[in-house]
Amino acid sequence: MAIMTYREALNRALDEEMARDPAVFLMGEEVAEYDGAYKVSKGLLAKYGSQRVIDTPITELGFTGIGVGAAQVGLRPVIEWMTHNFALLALDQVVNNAAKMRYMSGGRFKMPIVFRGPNGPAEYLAAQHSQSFASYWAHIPGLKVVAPAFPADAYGLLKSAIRDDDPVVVLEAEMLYGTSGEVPDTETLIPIGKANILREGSDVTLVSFSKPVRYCLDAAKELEKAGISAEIIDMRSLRPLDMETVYRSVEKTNRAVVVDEAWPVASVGSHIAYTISHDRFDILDAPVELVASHDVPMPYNHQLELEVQPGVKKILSAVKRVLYLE
Amino acid sequence: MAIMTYREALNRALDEEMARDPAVFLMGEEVAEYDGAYKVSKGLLAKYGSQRVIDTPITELGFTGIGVGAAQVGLRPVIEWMTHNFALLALDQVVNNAAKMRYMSGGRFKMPIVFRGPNGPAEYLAAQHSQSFASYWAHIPGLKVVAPAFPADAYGLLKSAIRDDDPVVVLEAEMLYGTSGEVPDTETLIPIGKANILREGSDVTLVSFSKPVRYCLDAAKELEKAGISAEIIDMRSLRPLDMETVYRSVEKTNRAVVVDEAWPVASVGSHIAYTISHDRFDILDAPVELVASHDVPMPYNHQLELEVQPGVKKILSAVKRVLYLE
Amino acid sequence: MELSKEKKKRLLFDMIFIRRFEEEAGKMYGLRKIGGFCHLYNGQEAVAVGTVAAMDLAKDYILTGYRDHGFALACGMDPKAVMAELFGKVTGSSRGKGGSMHFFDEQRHFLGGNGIVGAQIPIATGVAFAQKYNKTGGATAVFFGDGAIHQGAFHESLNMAKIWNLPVIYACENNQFGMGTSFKRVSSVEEFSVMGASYGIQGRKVDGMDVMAVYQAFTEALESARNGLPVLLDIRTYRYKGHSMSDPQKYRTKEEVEAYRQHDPILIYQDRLIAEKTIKQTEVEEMEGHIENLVAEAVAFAESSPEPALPTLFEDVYADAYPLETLRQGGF
Amino acid sequence: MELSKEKKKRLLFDMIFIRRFEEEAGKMYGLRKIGGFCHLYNGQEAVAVGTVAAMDLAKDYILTGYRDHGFALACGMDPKAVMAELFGKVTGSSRGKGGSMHFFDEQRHFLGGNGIVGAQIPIATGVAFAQKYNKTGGATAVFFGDGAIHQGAFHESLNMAKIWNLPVIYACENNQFGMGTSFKRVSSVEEFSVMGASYGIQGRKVDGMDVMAVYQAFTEALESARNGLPVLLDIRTYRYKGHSMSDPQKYRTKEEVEAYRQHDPILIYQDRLIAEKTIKQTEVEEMEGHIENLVAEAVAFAESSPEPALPTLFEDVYADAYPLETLRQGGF
Ligand SMILES: Cc1ncc(C[n+]2csc(CCOP(=O)(O)OP(=O)(O)O)c2C)c(N)n1
Ligand SMILES: Cc1ncc(C[n+]2csc(CCOP(=O)(O)OP(=O)(O)O)c2C)c(N)n1
Ligand SMILES: [Mg+2]
Ligand SMILES: [Mg+2]
Repeated sequence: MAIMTYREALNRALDEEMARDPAVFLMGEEVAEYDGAYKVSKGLLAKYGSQRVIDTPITELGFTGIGVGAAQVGLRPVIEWMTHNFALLALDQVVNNAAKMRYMSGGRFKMPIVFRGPNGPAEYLAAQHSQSFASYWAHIPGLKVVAPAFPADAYGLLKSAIRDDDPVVVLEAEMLYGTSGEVPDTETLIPIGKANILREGSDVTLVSFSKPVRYCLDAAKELEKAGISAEIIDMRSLRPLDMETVYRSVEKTNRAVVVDEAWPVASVGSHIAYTISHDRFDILDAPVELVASHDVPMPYNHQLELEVQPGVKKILSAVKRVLYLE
Repeated sequence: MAIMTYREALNRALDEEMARDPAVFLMGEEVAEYDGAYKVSKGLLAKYGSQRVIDTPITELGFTGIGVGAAQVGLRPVIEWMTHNFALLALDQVVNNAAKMRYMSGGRFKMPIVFRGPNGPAEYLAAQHSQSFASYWAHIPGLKVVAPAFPADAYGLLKSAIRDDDPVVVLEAEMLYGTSGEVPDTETLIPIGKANILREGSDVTLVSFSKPVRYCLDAAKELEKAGISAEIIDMRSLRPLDMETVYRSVEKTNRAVVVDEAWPVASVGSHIAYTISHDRFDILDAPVELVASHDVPMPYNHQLELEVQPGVKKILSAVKRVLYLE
Repeated sequence: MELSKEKKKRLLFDMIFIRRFEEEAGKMYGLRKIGGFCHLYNGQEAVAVGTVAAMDLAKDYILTGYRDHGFALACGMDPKAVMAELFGKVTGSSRGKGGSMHFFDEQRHFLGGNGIVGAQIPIATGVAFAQKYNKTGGATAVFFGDGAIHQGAFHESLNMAKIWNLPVIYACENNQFGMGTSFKRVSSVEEFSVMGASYGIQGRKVDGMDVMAVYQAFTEALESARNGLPVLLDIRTYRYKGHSMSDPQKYRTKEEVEAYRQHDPILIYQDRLIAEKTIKQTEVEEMEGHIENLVAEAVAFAESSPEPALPTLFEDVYADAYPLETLRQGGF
Repeated sequence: MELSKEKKKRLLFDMIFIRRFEEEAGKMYGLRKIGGFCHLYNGQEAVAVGTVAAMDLAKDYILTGYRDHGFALACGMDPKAVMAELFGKVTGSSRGKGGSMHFFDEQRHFLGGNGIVGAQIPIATGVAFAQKYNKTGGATAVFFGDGAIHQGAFHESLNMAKIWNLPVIYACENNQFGMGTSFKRVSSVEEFSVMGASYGIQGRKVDGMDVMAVYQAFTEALESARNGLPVLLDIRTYRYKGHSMSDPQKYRTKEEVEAYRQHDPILIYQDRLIAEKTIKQTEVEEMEGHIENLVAEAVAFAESSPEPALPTLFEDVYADAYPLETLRQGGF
């Protein structure tokens, strides 16, 4: 097992898939000569040339649509959005074309395209640059959505996404690019739609994805000190949602806390929390708690922006609530 | 009380507000010379002239942004999207500018703008033209969102929206434009953020908004025949959500069914269902049921499209589930 | 570039066929066999037919907006499957899921059929990107209305097409109205061909009521596109019918429509072929008879085809075994 | 149109001030007093200063992108509030909520400060719409980069500005790079001024390193805009610093930057004023001393200002009494 960063793991996935399949190409702003705004595509231009690693003008709608067209005739585009914040400009092409092409043509077309880029609250970036749009993608039938929290998952899910014949949106966590972890030396795909039990426990189930998964791990350590055993489930995929894995855990713990760094209303977090509440109604010993960001745009000030987001303290307090310790 | 259509009620609201305040103007595709694609603006050009009722080119992003700018310097634009399906092209201006302008300027600007147009499944229009984007707007702090189901609410909420100093998204139900109902003869505003108890009942609470509210009413009649008394709450506003009214009802019925014609994942419906599950955990006698559309793009075929959406049959079956009759 | 006699006749056949098909579609709409938006092509036949005549659909591709019946048929889609799609039948080209705005035929290189005004422009640019990527030698023609040209997608696409030398033809099918709006009311220029200059792209105005003019312009445009020089065409045409089926058409006079009908692309071309003795009046009548049968056959096929079974609504969402149960909601 | 001596000196003052302010901002960023994206204006001072000199901010408005420090200061925003905003303090111009990309001052008619490339273009068009609506006689100038001009928002806006005769100046602040991308690599034309022709709008290239040239061009553009004829300007300038603070700048040589620094807008203008005896060297030195104090004052103010209290995060979301409790999540 090699230790590598989340960024390097994504880079390796891109590299391997481009080497494997000449139909795979990477397109986006600054992906080529600049090696990527977040350096995820480092070295790929040098290796694969400007036919396959393509710098675009700043035209999110346009180059996203170009990806859709290229996929419609059989290429396997990887479209990088510099961040998901800017993907709002391209949303129509994803929601109304990529996601629906197969359906509205009665199954005539595959849509093997990947849309990827950093998502979620970052640091000191304020309202327009620090947001999670997980729910926007997860809401849409026809899309698949993944949100890895660790290098191995980033690597394995991006590879699966590129090989998938459906459009896959990859939510990379901007704050995790520099974090390290083990990644298998041999090629290893992570299936889309399978959650991962990060930690076994018996008292409460913590369900999360992307960056806040890390806070759950930290919270679990704190809880252990207090004699509370937390099971942690990293959803990894947001569409489809692997609720079976969550249910099995809740059947054991009878309590759940869902952590999502997006805004609470109509979020993936509140959806998961509802689904547990509904499908395991009879065995829940406490209401499912949701720890989301406060329902406000992101402020620039660092203390405020930290306060807005889920963190260890809020998770601990939610766990105490489901255990009736508070 | 006059009987008028939903369309006429919206028209009256626009008319009265334009008469009252010269800062109010209406802009969008076909709103002027064509009297509106759905005739909501009928007669307004004739009455207020082309300075205040303005046909735009087909440029959703552009004219929505124009509205944002005009609102930033004190006008009160009403931006009509021919349908919410096309609003995806304009989403960035709403989410990243209209909704955040006040916050990221530290309160320097009001943003008195209304975005409105038909939303939700229609008939025979297929995947790109028959969708509900309620959750996209409800997810965003800084916006207010209303979704009237009756002429009186359409009238009163649109008037409130126009007078509001925050950006308000109005979800008009495409299929309801032609439906009729009573509207007060004298000027009557409906406050944003207040749900409406449409029907009192004691056995189950039905919570919905927009078009499916009508199915709830029909379902309640059926249920009455079976001796089941359903209380119906029309949310009317999706942001803020008046959960207190819902809770009071559930405290009485101990059972709830939420009906939302959008896709289920990360929807307003699943959010409401979660919130009830959480906040009234102790008094619920059954899991809160969600009746949403199937999680698929909308097909053109009429039988299929009806099958995709919530309807009386599905509501009845959900009610039976919460009453353990099935 | 002179066409063979047979091909010339074929163009006439195709135009008359499209016209008759659309008339029948309008009738079927009136009978409520077809629902929703239905954007007829009457008046614009020379555009689709002249274009396809110039293209090589073994390698070239065509995309358009929701007013797609004419192109679908010109590309050679089976009229039975097209009519069945309008009827929402499972035998339709999109299994009854697409309807009027969403015709597709991957084998005949007709890629839709798009309901979002302007959305096909970047998509087509991507198809051309793939053609260059794979060095197929093919080119892509994308059609969009005079209403669509103001969308940002147009601007973004043409710039990229030029910097990457993509084999693409941007064809504005300028029928002079976007719904009820005369293009002059919402356009800052009267000739869209001038917009090419913003991208170093050749712009050209084409008479879209003359099928041969369209054919000629497209032949030249294709040569340019195949050499990596994208082209912008402003093709002037006219739609006879309302925008969709429920359009009172107060934005124009009956006289205006009548005047255009005097320059009907089919009549003009037919007269020319007769005058130059390419075809005889009797042959035209034969043709019309044949077309009558084809259209009747299409309607009969659509009529007698079954509705899609309800469970098909869960098909075609994903390519693979997506957990189907999760697609069902609300106690199916 | 010849400026008074005082005004000429003022322009020099403003340019030096912006330069010094930015140097200090860069230093404070290095000290981690400022975080996130911080796009400095060094090299482009003549654009903001020349523009504001031509405008009448009693009735005119200015909008720009995230590279907004120069315009904020040129418009007369309080440098203390600007620096405090960079520090994220509650005394900042946006109460610490906006940061570097989101300066605003409604009284000085500076409307931001926008982080989404190109988003300010339609917004500014809407401001101009309001000016016309209210017959204020004012005009709006919107600035965007060479990277932003390819966004669809540009295309949509210019068309509407022209058809409605809005008083707006579209000013491309062409510093030749969008992040690491030379504008030549992503632009199908070398001169953006030609793009005006697509909208029947006058396009013009301006030397953005010469404050007087900017002033002149803007004076003329304003006259046109006030008469309902929008204008497009391609203002050539250069940024000395990296795109934001963490840019290795491999996309250009040190020599290239050095060459531009030889044509520094401040030095050129200062030399000219000294040569024409508008100002004396000693006066310049006095100016610099004064500026030094102002910048130090701004830093001291920012430094000593308090952080916003945590509950302020719930403020400024809505204008009225929104049910505050619903904004809190996860056991605050
Ligand atoms: C993005 C978007 N906005 C609005 C519409 C509604 N709409 C459908 S067709 C149309 C007019 C388009 O006119 P034009 O491009 O000239 O095409 P034509 O109908 O004349 O063929 C409009 C506004 C849409 N489908 N998509
Ligand atoms: C819509 C959008 N896409 C991408 C970005 C990321 N981004 C920020 S600045 C920038 C480059 C812009 O260059 P230019 O317009 O030339 O302005 P300059 O920085 O040179 O002033 C990019 C790509 C963004 N902020 N918004
Ligand atoms: Mg048209
Ligand atoms: Mg630049």
